[in-house]
Amino acid sequence: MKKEIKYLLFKDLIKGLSITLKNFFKTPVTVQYPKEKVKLYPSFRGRHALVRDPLTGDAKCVACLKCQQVCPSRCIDINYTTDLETGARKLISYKIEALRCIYCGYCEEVCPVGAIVLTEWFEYSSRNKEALIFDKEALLKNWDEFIHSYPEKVYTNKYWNLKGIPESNKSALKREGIYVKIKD
Amino acid sequence: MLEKRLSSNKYIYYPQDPFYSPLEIQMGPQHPSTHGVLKLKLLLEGEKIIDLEPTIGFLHRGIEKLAENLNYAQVLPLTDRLDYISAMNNNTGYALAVERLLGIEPPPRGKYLRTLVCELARISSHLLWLATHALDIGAMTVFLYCFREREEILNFFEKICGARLTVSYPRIGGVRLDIEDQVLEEIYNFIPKMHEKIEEYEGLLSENRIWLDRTVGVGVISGEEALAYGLTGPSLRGSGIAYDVRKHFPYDAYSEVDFEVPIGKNGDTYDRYWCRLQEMRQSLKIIKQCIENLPEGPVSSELSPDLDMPLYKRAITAESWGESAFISFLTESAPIVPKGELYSAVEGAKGELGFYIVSDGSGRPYRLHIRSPSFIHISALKKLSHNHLIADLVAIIGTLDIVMGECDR
Amino acid sequence: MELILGKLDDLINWARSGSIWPVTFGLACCAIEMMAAGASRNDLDRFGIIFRASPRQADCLIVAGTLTYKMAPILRRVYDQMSYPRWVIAMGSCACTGGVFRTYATVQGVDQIVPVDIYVPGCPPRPEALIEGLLELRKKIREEKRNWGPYARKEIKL
Amino acid sequence: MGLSNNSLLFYLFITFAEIMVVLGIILLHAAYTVYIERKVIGRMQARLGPMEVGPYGLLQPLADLIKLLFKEDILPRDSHKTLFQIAPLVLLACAIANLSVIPFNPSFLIADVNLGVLVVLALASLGVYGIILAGYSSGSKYSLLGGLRSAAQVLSYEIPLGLSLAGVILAAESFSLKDIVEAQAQSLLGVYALPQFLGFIVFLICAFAETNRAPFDLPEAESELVAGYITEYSGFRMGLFFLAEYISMYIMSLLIALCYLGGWSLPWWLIALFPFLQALPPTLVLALKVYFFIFLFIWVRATFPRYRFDQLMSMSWKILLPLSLINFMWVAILKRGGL
Repeated sequence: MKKEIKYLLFKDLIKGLSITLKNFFKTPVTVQYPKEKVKLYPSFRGRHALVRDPLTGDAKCVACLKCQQVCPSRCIDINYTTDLETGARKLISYKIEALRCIYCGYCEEVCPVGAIVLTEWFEYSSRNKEALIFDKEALLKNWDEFIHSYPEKVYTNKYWNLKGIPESNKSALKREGIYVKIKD
Repeated sequence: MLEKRLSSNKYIYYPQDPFYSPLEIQMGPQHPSTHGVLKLKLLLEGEKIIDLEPTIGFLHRGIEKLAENLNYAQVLPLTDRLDYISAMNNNTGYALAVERLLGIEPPPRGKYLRTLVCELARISSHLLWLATHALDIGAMTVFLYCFREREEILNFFEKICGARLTVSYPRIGGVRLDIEDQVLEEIYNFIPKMHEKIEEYEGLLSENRIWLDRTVGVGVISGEEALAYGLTGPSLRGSGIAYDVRKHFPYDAYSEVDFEVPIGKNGDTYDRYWCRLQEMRQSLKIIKQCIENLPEGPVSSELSPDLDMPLYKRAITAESWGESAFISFLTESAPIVPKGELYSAVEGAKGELGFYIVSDGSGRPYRLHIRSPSFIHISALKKLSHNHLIADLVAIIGTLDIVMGECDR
Repeated sequence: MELILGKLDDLINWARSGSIWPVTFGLACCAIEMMAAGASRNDLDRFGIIFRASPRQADCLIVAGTLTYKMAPILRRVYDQMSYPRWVIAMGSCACTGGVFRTYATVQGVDQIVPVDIYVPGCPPRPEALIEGLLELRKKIREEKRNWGPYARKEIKL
Repeated sequence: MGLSNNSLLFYLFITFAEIMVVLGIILLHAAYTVYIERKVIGRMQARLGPMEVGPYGLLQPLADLIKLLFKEDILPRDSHKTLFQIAPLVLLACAIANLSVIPFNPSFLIADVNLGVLVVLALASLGVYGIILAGYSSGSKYSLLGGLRSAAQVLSYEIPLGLSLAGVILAAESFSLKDIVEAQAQSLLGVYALPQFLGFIVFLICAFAETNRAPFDLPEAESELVAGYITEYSGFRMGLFFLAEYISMYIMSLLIALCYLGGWSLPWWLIALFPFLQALPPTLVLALKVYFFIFLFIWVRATFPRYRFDQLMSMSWKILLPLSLINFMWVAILKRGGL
């Protein structure tokens, strides 16, 4: 009987209407994106960059090809030469097809020296496809652009130094932790 | 008036009237309410559906085939793209299958974290389901309210692992990286807030007469039939059968947390809706327990394979470095993964999500098959929507919670 | 005359860029982020962007997700059904190049099927990234000249 | 504004001017109702609504209008070309013609027809032709289903709508909307909504159904029929459909305000409570009542799910029709009792 009375008094409908009206007077949750910048959390997997070594001014990459090997979408292309005497490798070209990348962060994770990074930068839509195939210069430029507005003195990435992973699973350099000093 | 006649393996209705012809409508693949790219061929009499034939495969991307060419660790990001709404569950399901194949066990903290993020993903999936289901039935505000809360969950994911949808967070042998205490605290504070929001959705829908009219008694399927069709997850539990992989075959930390499995009675759209809402509450309960009882320690097993796991174990010594490395790789290949086959299932947000792996001993799966709940749920569509109206069909598609990425794979 | 036409150009481009109505063409993961972009937190409605279900009424086609060969004719048909002027945004890696899915079933880039104006990278792109892409499209529309009435360029560039 | 001069030309000129004023005002209102709707629904959904086009998105309707005007007008190959082009005009013409018999204040009325209510009802049911034609001529199955739904819906809801209005007519003893308002002002409670509460509710529900608004927006149910009868329309013809929908929203709101809430007059008890209300100009009083109902239309759209087609029909025939008859009898009893 109580149910019928409620039904006849439109109680259910009034309840719904009151909820929407209550929200009408609340502050909207909208972030007005181009005006208000969204706060990205550290290690958001965005645009690619090659870390510029502050000592040499060139990319930190040692051409170990690990990133090329683990990339599930095979979007990294590396060319290198080997110094026959020392066995050291020298990077010739480093190309990332950003439009093929799936932003899994595997390249960051396997890089033994912390040379590649997915920066917290997502605003890079383009009118032509070619502009989104990053070569080495473009990647280094991406790094400069990213680090230019980076507030802190030392940059590090969550994926370079995985937290909570057993020590035995990390390479020697990674156990110490990889950082890039940007400013003094 | 209607007589059934068997013609070309299909039931077609031929009434006596010579001028009668049922209206045939191709609904989809580009249609606002088919949840992606499902195509339905409808035979209508007025607005009543007398025959329905789903066509799938519009999102067949060849994930299973692709997986055969990638090593076990590299397949993990692909599983994100199966059921892209609850990627955590897919990742966990796949990781669990490989763990069982390799015989490794994640550390307790890894297990708890996986449970935690899986339940968060389940809530986000159910929120998206509620959003689209309500939008299909016409309540567009619920859509935006659900997305409002979903956005917060996605923010947690972003804080945890740096991506919103395609997370790739769980990994074989645990999770990829540890969670920060601050984020845990935020999630903990989010729980009571989310409870309030669920009340709000219920206020808008549960008692609303229009919602009741639209959902009660629509798309009824009995428990036995649901089992026979192979429905799992909330779609089965709505019919009153309490089958839940988390309870029956506990994995990760589910055996250590306390939760209930809500079941419906009538097996109609409303019961499935109710079940999912209750499940969100249960998920919140699990999350709370996970955060309270989170053990310390590493998050990933020491035995978990590297991302660049090789195809075969290579006997490379310092002397053989150079040209001979390839020779040793070809000749001295030893299996690094046990040979054999394995089926392992988790309770995904949509139902039982199974991974069937055939291993030939190499670092790549010889064959990977995914038992996706959406694919199986689509088969019940014809049964559920028989003799219903188009408007009901929309509600029924919504209630089955179909994701085409998972269905077509 | 040229001045008047120029002013008219500006007015029409302003109107067009201020009310871009995309057709709901969600294919896969990116569709979810597209929905999220239309939802409360990012609210595409701020820019006058509302999703239309019918391609006839839409100005912009956001290809959100993986395009398979089975779906490709439908994409083309939806594009053909749209009324002129129309623009295409390829959202996400899969739509732009095929992404990780280098398989027998996937179209390696929707630009093989329809002309694409803006490529939005990401897998899937954040809702903000999609908004950025739409703003880029807005810029592109504002740069157009004589794209209306008898001057309209109807040829399809492919 | 009666006939002060017998000259036909002068009469025509005055009427034309009146039509232009009313049309201008209503078109402006319709355009900005779209904006207000987006804003209000936005706020109810915890978002902002149009913000970027003009300050606070104020130029949004203008941008939409210009864009639609310069958009390609597609004639689908399978469509019946003439009917396809005529349909939106039929709908719009019927909607606008309604305005001619609606009084906006005691002295402003384009055509003082003594059967005003009947004209409104007749034109409202004629408007459905536009929808049927659109659905039929598009050559699309979704459009056809939308057109059929709309025809059935509008025709069924016409009956309870008319019957609930019959109560008002009985109480006011006139078919003229102006007389109804005046009779209402002198009645016991000042508004008919209170003694004829049942009729008021029935009329309100029917108004939602007649204008194809949520929760009865079945003809254009986006999740079922893509866009219903306007699926195949593009460019400014679609704009005309939108315009017609919003104008008919205004007409229904005006009707409710005039027939049930006392139009431009305020009930005596409200004036007794708040004497300053007497200073309000009559047109403003009417406008405020209309705006309230427009807000209600938007509010309901933001809140409720959509009815199913058969439920919609059974509601009309099984619930609303008997209720409107009961209301009619109740009014007859009241009238007999001298109230």
